[in-house]
Amino acid sequence: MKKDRIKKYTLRFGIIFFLVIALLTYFSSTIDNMLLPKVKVTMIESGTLDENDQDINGKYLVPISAVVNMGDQGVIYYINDSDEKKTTVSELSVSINSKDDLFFEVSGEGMYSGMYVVYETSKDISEGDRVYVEGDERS
Amino acid sequence: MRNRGGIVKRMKKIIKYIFLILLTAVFLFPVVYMIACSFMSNSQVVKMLDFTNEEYKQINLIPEMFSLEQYYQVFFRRPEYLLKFWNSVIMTFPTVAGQTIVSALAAFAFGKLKFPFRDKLFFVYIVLLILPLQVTLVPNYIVLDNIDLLNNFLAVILPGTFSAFGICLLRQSIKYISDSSIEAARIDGASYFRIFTSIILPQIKGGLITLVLLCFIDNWNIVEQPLIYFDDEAMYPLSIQLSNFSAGDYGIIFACGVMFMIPALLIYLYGRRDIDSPFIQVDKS
Amino acid sequence: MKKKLLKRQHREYLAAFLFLLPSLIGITVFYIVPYIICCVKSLYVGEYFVGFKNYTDLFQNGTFLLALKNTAIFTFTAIPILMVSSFLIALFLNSFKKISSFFRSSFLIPVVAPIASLVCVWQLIFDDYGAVNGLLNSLGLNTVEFFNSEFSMVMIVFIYVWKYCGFCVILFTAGLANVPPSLYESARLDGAGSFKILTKITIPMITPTTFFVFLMEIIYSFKIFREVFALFGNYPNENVYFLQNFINNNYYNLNYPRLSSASIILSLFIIIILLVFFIFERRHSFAE
Amino acid sequence: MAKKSKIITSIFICVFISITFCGCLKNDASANSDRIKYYACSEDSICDIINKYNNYCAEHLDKSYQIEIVEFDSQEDMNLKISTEVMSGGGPDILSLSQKLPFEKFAKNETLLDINKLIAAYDYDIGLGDCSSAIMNAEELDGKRYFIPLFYSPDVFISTEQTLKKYNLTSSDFSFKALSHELSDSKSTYSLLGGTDYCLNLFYSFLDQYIDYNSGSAEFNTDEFSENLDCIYSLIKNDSSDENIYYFLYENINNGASVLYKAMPSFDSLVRTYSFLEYLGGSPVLVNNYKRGGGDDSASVDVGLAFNNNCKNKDKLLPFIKYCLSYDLQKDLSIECLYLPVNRRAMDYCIELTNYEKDFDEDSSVSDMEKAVGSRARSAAIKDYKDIINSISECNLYRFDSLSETYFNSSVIGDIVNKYLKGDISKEKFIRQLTAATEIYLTE
Repeated sequence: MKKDRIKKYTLRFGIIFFLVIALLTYFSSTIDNMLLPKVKVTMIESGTLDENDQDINGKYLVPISAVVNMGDQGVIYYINDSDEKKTTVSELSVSINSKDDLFFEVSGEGMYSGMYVVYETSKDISEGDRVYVEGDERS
Repeated sequence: MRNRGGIVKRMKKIIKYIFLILLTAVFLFPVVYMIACSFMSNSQVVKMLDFTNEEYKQINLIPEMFSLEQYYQVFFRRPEYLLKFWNSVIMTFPTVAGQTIVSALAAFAFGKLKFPFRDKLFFVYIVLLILPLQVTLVPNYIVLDNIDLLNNFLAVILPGTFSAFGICLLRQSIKYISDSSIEAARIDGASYFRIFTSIILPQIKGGLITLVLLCFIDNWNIVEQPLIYFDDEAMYPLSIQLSNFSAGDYGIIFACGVMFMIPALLIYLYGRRDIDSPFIQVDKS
Repeated sequence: MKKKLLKRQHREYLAAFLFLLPSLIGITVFYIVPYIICCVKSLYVGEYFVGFKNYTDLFQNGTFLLALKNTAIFTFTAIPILMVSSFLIALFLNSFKKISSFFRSSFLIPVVAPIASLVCVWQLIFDDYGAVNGLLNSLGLNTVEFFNSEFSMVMIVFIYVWKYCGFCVILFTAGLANVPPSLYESARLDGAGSFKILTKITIPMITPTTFFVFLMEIIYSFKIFREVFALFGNYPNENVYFLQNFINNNYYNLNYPRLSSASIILSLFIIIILLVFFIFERRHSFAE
Repeated sequence: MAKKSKIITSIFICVFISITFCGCLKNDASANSDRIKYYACSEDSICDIINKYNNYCAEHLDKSYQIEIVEFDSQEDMNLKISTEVMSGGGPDILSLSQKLPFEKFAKNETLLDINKLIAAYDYDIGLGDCSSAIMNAEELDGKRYFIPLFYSPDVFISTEQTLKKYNLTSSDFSFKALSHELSDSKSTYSLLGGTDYCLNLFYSFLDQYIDYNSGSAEFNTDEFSENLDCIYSLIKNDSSDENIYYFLYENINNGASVLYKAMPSFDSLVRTYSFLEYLGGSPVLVNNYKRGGGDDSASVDVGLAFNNNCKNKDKLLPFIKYCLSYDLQKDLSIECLYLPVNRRAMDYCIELTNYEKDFDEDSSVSDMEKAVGSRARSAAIKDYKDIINSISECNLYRFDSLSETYFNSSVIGDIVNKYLKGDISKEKFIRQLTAATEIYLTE
């Protein structure tokens, strides 16, 4: 009878609907993180490339892949852990003093040693994006 | 001569059908418009809901760029909405179940059994049913505080279960059941409970489904009680999240609404045949 | 024989009482005791017993009288309109011989839709720059300020009727179906016009349903305030400042004496309406 | 038989209701933790005071006097929780005036604790004597004291004679009406107060003067109001200060780009502004906020306390109030957060503290010219500020900077004012809606 067919379909659709929602909720944080750009970070220290320059404060050694190089200016992305629930990335423009095959020596306003800088990312990131830090060895 | 009468009759029929379609359109339009908006892109919705610019809003059902972006955002990128959806489920399903059982029992007593003060007690029930929420909101907080039920789901479930709404609804449908069948069963020596389960329940299926639907809708859109009785934000149902949408989330308000509507729609579709005839004496089929 | 009859009656009381027990416990704890607490607290200001001073202050309070007036206007316009429109629609639906159940069920959809998203739709339609005003302007009429003039009451009544008409139509259809068709044939035989049939047979026969629909409409006339709060906020303009706005704002003013006395007055307002209708229904069902 | 069973059931129902009734009320009086509580949704100065007080308690008094701070993550949740608990007999014992509650309406309904009664009951001196009597008496309402102001700021702005002369005004006969006539003729672009939300606060303080909360009446329908409304409206309308740039740069005040400037209330910041303006060749002067009928000066409470009447252990509040008004707390906090203390000794201490050796031209040495400018500015500032402070006779409950977030201004007349300032509604409609909303709010 037509009446029972509709009942059967709605019952089945209802069960599927709630199952799908349950699965989505269960995997929601994993899905969410999977869709986020995956980044690798490293901690930077203050230091300088040429040995005889003693004044090292304000100058930091940053791996080459971490700096978007635009002539003598560059841009680095660092993790700001202001909001403990979500790890977000912020942009910082720096001036590049010197370079060797491994590191850049950069100085910029607002940099501090112990900063986590992104040196590899699966998708391109911009200011304030949420990211998923791979192999997160941060404290 | 006859076919001229036929033509006039057919014209009347057509006009009636047009008027019917028009009427249905008026009733369905906002909901259809809401569903249409849920397929629009995020930017279009934000532009639409922004009332600061001066030009008039055109109602366009066709989205500029059909996109499932809103649904994608709601289902995949907002884990907290899904958790809140389950808060709503945890709060609503026990309430609906509880209210149906309690109301069926009480309605049977009010409907068919005679006892002293029956009508006066029923009048008290109706008054308590119609009391608006604000009257008993703060004293209820005191009572719940003393039973220290605050900040757990029972604080919303219990008042919902014992609401008098179901009793009035089911008493109305029980009244249409003929007394003869009950007399016969009582003469055979059946206990009241057996009478209740075997005779009453099957005949008021329509009333029960209507009660389930209305009670579900009422508790699904609940806002005041959780806000006051729960302390931490994680226990709030989705209805509160829907009602105070910060500007940031405007884009997905329609998709969230549609997702929020599906359970109620399912219950309605499931019991559609019975809802249409909640109080019919003659049982269908 | 009398003793056996008594014994049976006694058993019936016991059974009825057992059936009622769960709901009685719940109603007492969550509804009757709070109502009594509210009554007691409305006689106090802080710790001092002041008797009916709260109530006399209330009736000298201009805002309370405004709120009472608005609530009365809303109740005495929205409920009859909903009653008449749903009855007419039910009759209209009944006049169709064969009607697909899609139309009948489409009236119940508004109740199912969630409030928050519908509020957005209403804002889009009724705002000063909404669709309705767009239409009015294209016809040359000046814009109607739905959110700041007497028309806001019209808007709320429309939303109320639009939302709960479906359910009342279902109830009326059920009521109409209970009228035995034999009455219609006999009336049509002695040449009664369709209007006479309507007034003489249909309306008297469905009075029990009418009372139940009236009961439902009062309940929903208080549930509509979720939409009013969502659309107008805590301080709407003076045409739609209802008793529940008054109670809710006193909630934030931490003025519990005034809040509880206003709530008691609101519940008395309801009880009077109910008593009138209860007596009317009782007298009518005897006559039937 | 039937009659008997009727009586039985009715008796049973009454007994049943009364049992649950006393059951619910019995343990209503169970005192939960007997420590005083304060609800906070963000780290405000009251939390600093409470932390300092808790350390003070640890040393001098015993631990049971310490105050417990309950954290909330949003203002709305906190306010809802406060209203529910206060009305059901509990609630936080200490309330801060910066919490978004309608404090001006609490006087009538016994929700707040009358401090005078408490002092008389426990015969405890909380040190009102050595606080500035003008501010303390302004908060007293026919013998009852519900609010304790801790830090306040006079409603004044800083400008220079040169800037005022540019709009041919002088500091002595300055009035916003005259200023608006001048500004509307000169058609020059100007920034009135250096920030758009300062203008909004000015508009709210202008409206506030026409509302009398004690008598519950508002005079918006007088033509005096509508005439002044036009002046203030035109002042704010063609104020061209950029949304997010604050013109506190001293050059802007000196060359008249920004007409007035609201400095932080402490002496130190006032002297600093005075000395910079003096250095740039201006002669700084203090100008009163808009005053209806040009009455004498008024101030507004920056940090204030109110107390819940349901407080279970009222005697523990008195040491806390005494500590808040004590010399060393007022001294530390007013230096830390640039407040103006209520305690007279603390205020004198802040006055001496203001040094005047400023290195204006950053040549890392203070020349005698700079020293002379500094000392001249310091004495002028102290003289002007003291005159204003001693002539204060009225004290508003809410800070000038957060006037747009008070309960009344934001939820009752918030969107009416925004629509009017944006030009969406006409003046008559604005006055009509404003009167209606205020009428409802005051008599509610």
